[in-house]
Amino acid sequence: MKILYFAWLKAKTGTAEEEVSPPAAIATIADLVEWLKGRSPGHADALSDLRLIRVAVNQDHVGLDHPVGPNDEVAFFPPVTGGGR
Amino acid sequence: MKILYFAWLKAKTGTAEEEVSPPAAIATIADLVEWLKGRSPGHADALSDLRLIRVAVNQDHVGLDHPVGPNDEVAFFPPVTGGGR
Amino acid sequence: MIRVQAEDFDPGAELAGFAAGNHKVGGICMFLGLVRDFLGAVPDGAPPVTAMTLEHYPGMTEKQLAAIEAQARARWPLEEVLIIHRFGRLEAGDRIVLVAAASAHREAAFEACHFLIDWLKTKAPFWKLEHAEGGDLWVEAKESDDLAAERWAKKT
Amino acid sequence: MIRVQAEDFDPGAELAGFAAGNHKVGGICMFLGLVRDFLGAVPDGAPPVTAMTLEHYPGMTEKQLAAIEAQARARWPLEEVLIIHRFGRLEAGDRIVLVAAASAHREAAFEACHFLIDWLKTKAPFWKLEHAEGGDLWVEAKESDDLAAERWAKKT
Repeated sequence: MKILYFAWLKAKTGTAEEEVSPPAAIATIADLVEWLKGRSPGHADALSDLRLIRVAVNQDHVGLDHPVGPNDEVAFFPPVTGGGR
Repeated sequence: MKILYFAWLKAKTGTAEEEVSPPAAIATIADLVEWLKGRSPGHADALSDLRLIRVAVNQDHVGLDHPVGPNDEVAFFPPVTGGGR
Repeated sequence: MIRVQAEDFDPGAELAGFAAGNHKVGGICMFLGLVRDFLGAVPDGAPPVTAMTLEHYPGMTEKQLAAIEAQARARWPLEEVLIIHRFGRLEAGDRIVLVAAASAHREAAFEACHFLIDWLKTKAPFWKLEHAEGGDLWVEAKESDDLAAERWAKKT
Repeated sequence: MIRVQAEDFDPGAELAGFAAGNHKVGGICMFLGLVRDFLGAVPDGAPPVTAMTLEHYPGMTEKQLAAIEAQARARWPLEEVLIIHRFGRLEAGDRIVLVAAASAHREAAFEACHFLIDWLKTKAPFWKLEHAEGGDLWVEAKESDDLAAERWAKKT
Protein backbone atom coordinates (compact mmCIF):
# COMPACT_ATOMS: atom_id res chain seq x y z
CA MET A 1 0.00 0.00 0.00
CA LYS A 2 1.37 3.38 -1.05
CA ILE A 3 0.87 6.29 1.37
CA LEU A 4 1.32 9.94 0.35
CA TYR A 5 1.43 13.03 2.58
CA PHE A 6 0.97 16.60 1.38
CA ALA A 7 1.41 20.13 2.75
CA TRP A 8 2.00 20.21 6.54
CA LEU A 9 1.37 16.49 6.87
CA LYS A 10 4.50 15.93 4.80
CA ALA A 11 6.50 18.17 7.16
CA LYS A 12 5.11 16.55 10.32
CA THR A 13 5.60 12.95 9.19
CA GLY A 14 8.91 13.81 7.56
CA THR A 15 7.69 11.75 4.60
CA ALA A 16 6.23 12.53 1.18
CA GLU A 17 5.64 8.93 0.22
CA GLU A 18 6.03 5.55 1.86
CA GLU A 19 5.23 1.94 1.06
CA VAL A 20 3.53 0.14 3.96
CA SER A 21 2.07 -3.32 4.58
CA PRO A 22 -0.56 -3.05 7.29
CA PRO A 23 -2.00 -6.27 8.76
CA ALA A 24 -5.13 -7.70 7.19
CA ALA A 25 -7.25 -6.37 10.07
CA ILE A 26 -6.73 -2.85 8.73
CA ALA A 27 -9.86 -2.61 6.59
CA THR A 28 -10.83 1.08 6.53
CA ILE A 29 -9.18 4.51 6.43
CA ALA A 30 -10.00 4.96 10.12
CA ASP A 31 -8.17 1.68 10.91
CA LEU A 32 -5.25 2.72 8.73
CA VAL A 33 -4.90 6.10 10.46
CA GLU A 34 -4.67 4.46 13.88
CA TRP A 35 -2.09 1.99 12.58
CA LEU A 36 0.00 4.70 10.83
CA LYS A 37 0.11 6.74 14.06
CA GLY A 38 2.30 4.00 15.50
CA ARG A 39 5.01 4.48 12.88
CA SER A 40 6.64 7.55 14.50
CA PRO A 41 5.88 10.44 16.85
CA GLY A 42 5.71 12.60 13.71
CA HIS A 43 3.02 10.36 12.23
CA ALA A 44 1.11 10.42 15.53
CA ASP A 45 1.29 14.22 15.56
CA ALA A 46 0.32 14.66 11.90
CA LEU A 47 -2.69 12.34 12.18
CA SER A 48 -3.81 13.34 15.68
CA ASP A 49 -6.77 15.56 14.71
CA LEU A 50 -8.90 13.96 12.00
CA ARG A 51 -10.97 17.13 11.61
CA LEU A 52 -7.93 18.77 9.99
CA ILE A 53 -7.29 15.97 7.52
CA ARG A 54 -8.74 14.89 4.20
CA VAL A 55 -8.12 11.53 2.54
CA ALA A 56 -8.01 10.26 -1.03
CA VAL A 57 -7.92 6.62 -2.11
CA ASN A 58 -6.66 6.07 -5.65
CA GLN A 59 -6.93 9.83 -6.20
CA ASP A 60 -10.58 10.15 -5.24
CA HIS A 61 -11.83 11.93 -2.12
CA VAL A 62 -13.17 9.43 0.45
CA GLY A 63 -14.48 9.32 4.00
CA LEU A 64 -12.94 7.63 7.05
CA ASP A 65 -15.10 4.54 6.62
CA HIS A 66 -13.84 3.90 3.08
CA PRO A 67 -12.23 0.45 2.61
CA VAL A 68 -8.51 0.13 1.88
CA GLY A 69 -6.54 -2.74 0.40
CA PRO A 70 -2.91 -3.66 -0.36
CA ASN A 71 -2.90 -2.21 -3.86
CA ASP A 72 -4.40 1.16 -2.96
CA GLU A 73 -2.72 4.56 -3.13
CA VAL A 74 -3.82 6.46 -0.02
CA ALA A 75 -3.11 10.19 0.38
CA PHE A 76 -3.47 12.36 3.50
CA PHE A 77 -3.64 16.12 3.22
CA PRO A 78 -5.26 19.24 4.73
CA PRO A 79 -8.39 20.74 3.14
CA VAL A 80 -7.42 22.05 -0.28
CA THR A 81 -6.71 25.74 -0.93
CA GLY A 82 -6.23 26.08 -4.69
CA GLY A 83 -7.71 28.64 -7.05
CA GLY A 84 -7.57 32.39 -6.58
CA ARG A 85 -8.99 34.22 -3.58
CA MET B 1 -40.25 68.99 -27.28
CA LYS B 2 -38.09 66.48 -29.13
CA ILE B 3 -39.61 63.06 -29.86
CA LEU B 4 -37.52 60.04 -30.93
CA TYR B 5 -38.73 56.67 -32.22
CA PHE B 6 -36.63 53.50 -32.38
CA ALA B 7 -36.86 50.03 -33.92
CA TRP B 8 -40.34 49.19 -35.27
CA LEU B 9 -41.83 52.40 -33.86
CA LYS B 10 -39.60 54.31 -36.27
CA ALA B 11 -40.92 52.22 -39.18
CA LYS B 12 -44.56 52.55 -38.14
CA THR B 13 -44.48 56.30 -37.51
CA GLY B 14 -42.22 56.83 -40.53
CA THR B 15 -40.19 59.12 -38.28
CA ALA B 16 -36.92 58.82 -36.39
CA GLU B 17 -37.11 62.22 -34.77
CA GLU B 18 -39.60 65.08 -34.69
CA GLU B 19 -39.98 68.40 -32.92
CA VAL B 20 -43.47 68.90 -31.46
CA SER B 21 -45.26 71.55 -29.41
CA PRO B 22 -48.10 69.90 -27.53
CA PRO B 23 -50.62 72.13 -25.70
CA ALA B 24 -49.98 72.95 -22.05
CA ALA B 25 -52.60 70.42 -20.96
CA ILE B 26 -50.25 67.62 -22.01
CA ALA B 27 -48.56 67.03 -18.65
CA THR B 28 -47.57 63.35 -18.58
CA ILE B 29 -46.27 60.66 -20.93
CA ALA B 30 -49.75 59.13 -21.02
CA ASP B 31 -51.20 62.48 -22.15
CA LEU B 32 -48.43 62.87 -24.71
CA VAL B 33 -49.05 59.40 -26.20
CA GLU B 34 -52.74 60.17 -26.74
CA TRP B 35 -51.86 63.50 -28.34
CA LEU B 36 -49.17 61.99 -30.60
CA LYS B 37 -51.62 59.35 -31.86
CA GLY B 38 -53.52 62.18 -33.60
CA ARG B 39 -50.51 63.11 -35.73
CA SER B 40 -50.94 60.33 -38.32
CA PRO B 41 -52.43 56.87 -38.77
CA GLY B 42 -48.85 55.57 -38.47
CA HIS B 43 -48.46 57.25 -35.08
CA ALA B 44 -51.82 55.85 -33.98
CA ASP B 45 -50.74 52.37 -35.04
CA ALA B 46 -47.26 52.57 -33.45
CA LEU B 47 -48.60 53.83 -30.12
CA SER B 48 -51.78 51.72 -30.01
CA ASP B 49 -50.61 49.07 -27.51
CA LEU B 50 -48.79 50.61 -24.57
CA ARG B 51 -47.78 47.18 -23.26
CA LEU B 52 -45.36 46.89 -26.19
CA ILE B 53 -43.74 50.27 -25.65
CA ARG B 54 -41.10 51.67 -23.34
CA VAL B 55 -40.39 55.36 -22.78
CA ALA B 56 -37.37 57.45 -21.86
CA VAL B 57 -37.37 61.09 -20.86
CA ASN B 58 -34.01 62.80 -21.20
CA GLN B 59 -32.42 59.38 -21.72
CA ASP B 60 -33.74 57.82 -18.53
CA HIS B 61 -36.37 55.07 -18.39
CA VAL B 62 -39.69 56.39 -17.07
CA GLY B 63 -43.28 55.27 -16.54
CA LEU B 64 -46.44 56.55 -18.22
CA ASP B 65 -47.22 58.91 -15.35
CA HIS B 66 -43.88 60.72 -15.68
CA PRO B 67 -44.23 64.48 -16.29
CA VAL B 68 -43.12 66.01 -19.61
CA GLY B 69 -42.29 69.59 -20.50
CA PRO B 70 -41.36 71.64 -23.57
CA ASN B 71 -37.60 71.15 -23.19
CA ASP B 72 -37.69 67.38 -22.75
CA GLU B 73 -36.30 64.74 -25.10
CA VAL B 74 -38.85 61.91 -25.15
CA ALA B 75 -38.08 58.55 -26.79
CA PHE B 76 -40.44 55.67 -27.60
CA PHE B 77 -39.12 52.19 -28.26
CA PRO B 78 -39.86 48.49 -27.77
CA PRO B 79 -38.35 46.59 -24.83
CA VAL B 80 -34.59 46.48 -25.37
CA THR B 81 -32.83 43.41 -26.77
CA GLY B 82 -29.10 44.15 -26.55
CA GLY B 83 -26.34 41.93 -25.28
CA GLY B 84 -25.68 38.39 -26.41
CA ARG B 85 -28.19 35.57 -26.13
CA MET C 1 -14.89 52.07 -18.68
CA ILE C 2 -17.70 52.19 -21.26
CA ARG C 3 -17.27 51.84 -25.01
CA VAL C 4 -20.10 51.81 -27.56
CA GLN C 5 -18.80 51.22 -31.06
CA ALA C 6 -19.53 49.80 -34.50
CA GLU C 7 -16.01 48.36 -34.83
CA ASP C 8 -15.05 44.90 -33.67
CA PHE C 9 -12.85 44.52 -30.58
CA ASP C 10 -10.14 42.04 -29.62
CA PRO C 11 -11.27 40.19 -26.47
CA GLY C 12 -7.80 38.73 -25.89
CA ALA C 13 -6.18 42.17 -25.98
CA GLU C 14 -8.95 43.59 -23.77
CA LEU C 15 -8.44 40.85 -21.18
CA ALA C 16 -4.67 41.22 -21.34
CA GLY C 17 -4.92 44.94 -20.64
CA PHE C 18 -7.76 44.77 -18.12
CA ALA C 19 -6.68 45.64 -14.59
CA ALA C 20 -3.08 44.97 -15.68
CA GLY C 21 -0.61 45.71 -12.91
CA ASN C 22 -3.31 46.22 -10.26
CA HIS C 23 -2.12 43.89 -7.53
CA LYS C 24 -5.24 44.45 -5.44
CA VAL C 25 -7.09 42.28 -7.96
CA GLY C 26 -7.58 38.65 -6.94
CA GLY C 27 -10.21 37.74 -9.51
CA ILE C 28 -11.42 38.86 -12.92
CA CYS C 29 -14.70 37.69 -14.36
CA MET C 30 -15.38 38.39 -18.01
CA PHE C 31 -18.35 37.66 -20.23
CA LEU C 32 -18.20 37.72 -24.01
CA GLY C 33 -21.45 37.63 -25.99
CA LEU C 34 -21.36 36.44 -29.60
CA VAL C 35 -23.82 36.23 -32.48
CA ARG C 36 -24.80 32.58 -32.36
CA ASP C 37 -25.45 30.64 -35.52
CA PHE C 38 -29.01 31.46 -36.55
CA LEU C 39 -29.78 27.92 -37.66
CA GLY C 40 -32.29 26.43 -35.32
CA ALA C 41 -33.33 29.82 -33.99
CA VAL C 42 -35.87 30.09 -36.79
CA PRO C 43 -39.37 28.53 -36.63
CA ASP C 44 -40.09 25.67 -39.03
CA GLY C 45 -40.62 26.90 -42.55
CA ALA C 46 -39.37 30.44 -41.89
CA PRO C 47 -36.53 31.65 -44.10
CA PRO C 48 -33.12 31.38 -42.43
CA VAL C 49 -31.70 34.47 -40.78
CA THR C 50 -28.49 35.61 -42.44
CA ALA C 51 -27.40 38.54 -40.24
CA MET C 52 -28.67 41.13 -37.78
CA THR C 53 -28.42 44.85 -37.23
CA LEU C 54 -28.16 46.28 -33.74
CA GLU C 55 -29.81 49.68 -33.51
CA HIS C 56 -29.16 51.84 -30.47
CA TYR C 57 -29.99 55.23 -28.98
CA PRO C 58 -26.77 57.24 -29.04
CA GLY C 59 -26.31 59.17 -25.84
CA MET C 60 -28.85 57.20 -23.84
CA THR C 61 -26.79 54.04 -24.37
CA GLU C 62 -23.69 55.58 -22.84
CA LYS C 63 -25.73 57.18 -20.04
CA GLN C 64 -27.44 53.90 -19.12
CA LEU C 65 -24.22 51.86 -19.30
CA ALA C 66 -22.46 54.41 -17.08
CA ALA C 67 -25.37 54.18 -14.62
CA ILE C 68 -25.11 50.38 -14.63
CA GLU C 69 -21.37 50.58 -14.00
CA ALA C 70 -21.98 53.01 -11.12
CA GLN C 71 -24.59 50.64 -9.65
CA ALA C 72 -22.17 47.74 -9.81
CA ARG C 73 -19.41 49.76 -8.17
CA ALA C 74 -21.81 50.81 -5.40
CA ARG C 75 -22.82 47.20 -4.71
CA TRP C 76 -19.49 45.37 -4.96
CA PRO C 77 -15.91 46.37 -4.08
CA LEU C 78 -14.61 46.56 -7.65
CA GLU C 79 -11.18 47.60 -8.82
CA GLU C 80 -12.05 47.83 -12.51
CA VAL C 81 -15.11 47.58 -14.76
CA LEU C 82 -15.22 47.31 -18.56
CA ILE C 83 -18.27 47.32 -20.85
CA ILE C 84 -17.90 47.22 -24.63
CA HIS C 85 -21.05 47.00 -26.76
CA ARG C 86 -21.20 47.05 -30.53
CA PHE C 87 -23.95 48.32 -32.80
CA GLY C 88 -24.57 48.00 -36.54
CA ARG C 89 -24.59 44.96 -38.80
CA LEU C 90 -23.37 41.66 -37.31
CA GLU C 91 -23.11 38.12 -38.64
CA ALA C 92 -22.85 34.68 -37.04
CA GLY C 93 -19.74 34.38 -34.90
CA ASP C 94 -19.34 38.15 -34.54
CA ARG C 95 -18.67 39.61 -31.11
CA ILE C 96 -21.48 41.75 -29.66
CA VAL C 97 -20.64 42.61 -26.08
CA LEU C 98 -17.91 42.22 -23.52
CA VAL C 99 -18.30 42.92 -19.81
CA ALA C 100 -15.64 42.42 -17.17
CA ALA C 101 -15.25 43.08 -13.47
CA ALA C 102 -12.09 42.89 -11.36
CA SER C 103 -12.14 42.65 -7.59
CA ALA C 104 -10.05 41.48 -4.67
CA HIS C 105 -12.50 38.58 -4.29
CA ARG C 106 -13.85 36.16 -6.87
CA GLU C 107 -17.42 36.24 -5.61
CA ALA C 108 -17.62 40.00 -6.13
CA ALA C 109 -16.09 39.71 -9.60
CA PHE C 110 -18.59 37.00 -10.61
CA GLU C 111 -21.64 38.69 -9.20
CA ALA C 112 -20.77 42.12 -10.60
CA CYS C 113 -20.06 40.72 -14.07
CA HIS C 114 -23.31 38.76 -14.05
CA PHE C 115 -25.22 41.82 -12.83
CA LEU C 116 -23.65 44.00 -15.53
CA ILE C 117 -24.76 41.78 -18.41
CA ASP C 118 -28.20 41.10 -16.92
CA TRP C 119 -28.94 44.76 -16.35
CA LEU C 120 -27.45 45.79 -19.65
CA LYS C 121 -29.89 43.47 -21.40
CA THR C 122 -32.92 45.18 -19.89
CA LYS C 123 -31.68 48.79 -19.46
CA ALA C 124 -29.35 49.61 -22.35
CA PRO C 125 -31.27 50.85 -25.42
CA PHE C 126 -30.27 48.34 -28.09
CA TRP C 127 -32.64 46.57 -30.49
CA LYS C 128 -31.87 43.61 -32.72
CA LEU C 129 -33.23 43.49 -36.26
CA GLU C 130 -32.76 40.06 -37.83
CA HIS C 131 -32.31 39.87 -41.58
CA ALA C 132 -33.78 36.90 -43.44
CA GLU C 133 -34.37 36.27 -47.12
CA GLY C 134 -38.08 36.89 -46.70
CA GLY C 135 -37.59 40.19 -44.87
CA ASP C 136 -36.48 41.74 -41.59
CA LEU C 137 -37.87 41.07 -38.14
CA TRP C 138 -37.33 42.93 -34.86
CA VAL C 139 -36.31 40.50 -32.13
CA GLU C 140 -38.74 40.53 -29.21
CA ALA C 141 -37.51 40.94 -25.65
CA LYS C 142 -37.40 37.74 -23.63
CA GLU C 143 -39.19 37.37 -20.33
CA SER C 144 -36.19 35.38 -19.12
CA ASP C 145 -34.05 38.51 -19.47
CA ASP C 146 -36.49 40.49 -17.32
CA LEU C 147 -36.41 37.75 -14.71
CA ALA C 148 -32.61 37.66 -14.79
CA ALA C 149 -32.47 41.41 -14.14
CA GLU C 150 -35.13 41.29 -11.43
CA ARG C 151 -33.10 38.73 -9.53
CA TRP C 152 -30.57 41.50 -8.80
CA ALA C 153 -33.23 44.04 -7.84
CA LYS C 154 -34.53 41.69 -5.15
CA LYS C 155 -31.13 41.36 -3.54
CA THR C 156 -30.80 45.01 -2.58
CA MET D 1 -9.55 20.89 -21.69
CA ILE D 2 -7.46 20.61 -18.52
CA ARG D 3 -3.92 21.94 -18.07
CA VAL D 4 -1.90 21.78 -14.86
CA GLN D 5 1.43 23.52 -15.23
CA ALA D 6 4.20 25.45 -13.50
CA GLU D 7 4.58 27.86 -16.44
CA ASP D 8 2.63 31.08 -16.74
CA PHE D 9 -0.13 31.32 -19.36
CA ASP D 10 -1.40 34.17 -21.55
CA PRO D 11 -5.07 34.80 -20.69
CA GLY D 12 -5.56 37.01 -23.74
CA ALA D 13 -4.29 34.31 -26.08
CA GLU D 14 -6.35 31.67 -24.26
CA LEU D 15 -9.52 33.74 -24.60
CA ALA D 16 -8.75 34.52 -28.25
CA GLY D 17 -8.40 30.82 -29.03
CA PHE D 18 -11.22 29.57 -26.82
CA ALA D 19 -14.18 28.23 -28.78
CA ALA D 20 -12.87 30.12 -31.80
CA GLY D 21 -14.93 29.47 -34.90
CA ASN D 22 -17.66 27.60 -32.99
CA HIS D 23 -20.76 29.46 -34.12
CA LYS D 24 -23.00 27.55 -31.73
CA VAL D 25 -21.48 29.64 -28.94
CA GLY D 26 -23.55 32.62 -27.81
CA GLY D 27 -21.72 33.35 -24.58
CA ILE D 28 -18.32 32.77 -22.99
CA CYS D 29 -17.72 33.27 -19.30
CA MET D 30 -14.15 33.30 -18.07
CA PHE D 31 -12.65 33.65 -14.62
CA LEU D 32 -9.02 34.55 -14.01
CA GLY D 33 -7.60 34.18 -10.50
CA LEU D 34 -4.50 36.16 -9.55
CA VAL D 35 -2.17 36.33 -6.59
CA ARG D 36 -3.44 39.41 -4.81
CA ASP D 37 -1.08 41.79 -3.07
CA PHE D 38 -0.34 40.25 0.31
CA LEU D 39 -0.43 43.59 2.12
CA GLY D 40 -3.43 43.69 4.39
CA ALA D 41 -3.83 39.92 4.28
CA VAL D 42 -1.43 39.62 7.21
CA PRO D 43 -2.49 40.04 10.87
CA ASP D 44 -1.11 43.05 12.73
CA GLY D 45 2.50 42.59 13.64
CA ALA D 46 3.03 39.50 11.50
CA PRO D 47 5.87 39.68 8.97
CA PRO D 48 4.68 40.53 5.45
CA VAL D 49 4.19 37.69 3.02
CA THR D 50 6.51 37.94 0.04
CA ALA D 51 5.40 35.01 -2.15
CA MET D 52 3.65 31.66 -2.08
CA THR D 53 4.21 28.14 -3.32
CA LEU D 54 1.31 26.06 -4.62
CA GLU D 55 1.87 22.38 -3.94
CA HIS D 56 -0.32 19.84 -5.70
CA TYR D 57 -0.88 16.10 -6.01
CA PRO D 58 0.16 15.17 -9.56
CA GLY D 59 -2.26 12.74 -11.10
CA MET D 60 -5.06 13.38 -8.63
CA THR D 61 -5.18 17.02 -9.71
CA GLU D 62 -5.78 16.11 -13.34
CA LYS D 63 -8.25 13.39 -12.36
CA GLN D 64 -10.28 15.73 -10.14
CA LEU D 65 -10.27 18.58 -12.65
CA ALA D 66 -11.42 16.19 -15.39
CA ALA D 67 -14.21 14.98 -13.08
CA ILE D 68 -15.25 18.60 -12.41
CA GLU D 69 -15.29 19.33 -16.15
CA ALA D 70 -17.42 16.20 -16.72
CA GLN D 71 -19.83 17.30 -13.98
CA ALA D 72 -20.19 20.74 -15.56
CA ARG D 73 -20.80 19.24 -18.99
CA ALA D 74 -23.45 16.94 -17.53
CA ARG D 75 -25.26 19.83 -15.86
CA TRP D 76 -25.11 22.53 -18.53
CA PRO D 77 -25.18 22.42 -22.34
CA LEU D 78 -21.56 23.45 -22.87
CA GLU D 79 -19.69 23.74 -26.14
CA GLU D 80 -16.23 24.16 -24.62
CA VAL D 81 -14.58 24.06 -21.19
CA LEU D 82 -11.07 25.18 -20.24
CA ILE D 83 -9.31 24.86 -16.89
CA ILE D 84 -5.69 25.95 -16.44
CA HIS D 85 -4.16 25.78 -12.96
CA ARG D 86 -0.57 26.58 -12.07
CA PHE D 87 1.57 25.15 -9.30
CA GLY D 88 4.96 26.16 -7.87
CA ARG D 89 6.23 29.52 -6.67
CA LEU D 90 4.04 32.57 -7.33
CA GLU D 91 4.33 36.24 -6.45
CA ALA D 92 1.86 39.14 -6.21
CA GLY D 93 0.15 39.80 -9.52
CA ASP D 94 0.94 36.32 -10.88
CA ARG D 95 -1.81 34.34 -12.57
CA ILE D 96 -2.95 31.20 -10.70
CA VAL D 97 -5.98 29.81 -12.43
CA LEU D 98 -8.18 30.33 -15.46
CA VAL D 99 -11.55 28.68 -16.02
CA ALA D 100 -13.84 29.28 -18.96
CA ALA D 101 -17.12 27.90 -20.25
CA ALA D 102 -18.75 28.47 -23.64
CA SER D 103 -22.41 27.78 -24.30
CA ALA D 104 -25.23 28.77 -26.62
CA HIS D 105 -26.73 30.67 -23.67
CA ARG D 106 -25.16 33.14 -21.29
CA GLU D 107 -26.80 31.77 -18.18
CA ALA D 108 -25.28 28.33 -18.76
CA ALA D 109 -21.86 29.86 -19.44
CA PHE D 110 -22.00 31.91 -16.22
CA GLU D 111 -23.26 29.12 -14.01
CA ALA D 112 -20.86 26.52 -15.37
CA CYS D 113 -17.86 28.86 -15.00
CA HIS D 114 -18.87 29.75 -11.45
CA PHE D 115 -19.41 26.08 -10.63
CA LEU D 116 -16.01 25.12 -12.08
CA ILE D 117 -14.07 27.57 -9.90
CA ASP D 118 -16.14 26.87 -6.78
CA TRP D 119 -15.72 23.12 -7.08
CA LEU D 120 -12.10 23.38 -8.07
CA LYS D 121 -11.41 25.25 -4.84
CA THR D 122 -12.78 22.44 -2.69
CA LYS D 123 -11.99 19.35 -4.81
CA ALA D 124 -8.69 19.94 -6.62
CA PRO D 125 -5.68 18.95 -4.48
CA PHE D 126 -3.73 22.20 -4.28
CA TRP D 127 -2.27 23.73 -1.11
CA LYS D 128 -0.89 27.23 -0.67
CA LEU D 129 2.27 27.79 1.37
CA GLU D 130 2.84 31.48 2.07
CA HIS D 131 6.40 32.68 2.47
CA ALA D 132 7.12 35.47 4.96
CA GLU D 133 10.36 36.75 6.42
CA GLY D 134 9.63 35.01 9.70
CA GLY D 135 8.90 31.66 8.06
CA ASP D 136 6.39 29.77 5.97
CA LEU D 137 2.74 29.16 6.74
CA TRP D 138 0.22 26.80 5.11
CA VAL D 139 -2.92 28.71 4.17
CA GLU D 140 -6.01 27.30 5.85
CA ALA D 141 -9.12 26.44 3.87
CA LYS D 142 -11.93 28.97 4.13
CA GLU D 143 -15.40 28.02 5.24
CA SER D 144 -16.72 30.43 2.62
CA ASP D 145 -15.22 28.21 -0.08
CA ASP D 146 -17.03 25.17 1.32
CA LEU D 147 -20.28 27.11 1.37
CA ALA D 148 -19.72 28.30 -2.21
CA ALA D 149 -19.26 24.70 -3.36
CA GLU D 150 -22.23 23.42 -1.36
CA ARG D 151 -24.47 25.92 -3.08
CA TRP D 152 -24.05 23.90 -6.29
CA ALA D 153 -24.61 20.56 -4.58
CA LYS D 154 -27.99 21.74 -3.31
CA LYS D 155 -29.17 22.65 -6.79
CA THR D 156 -29.05 19.11 -8.17
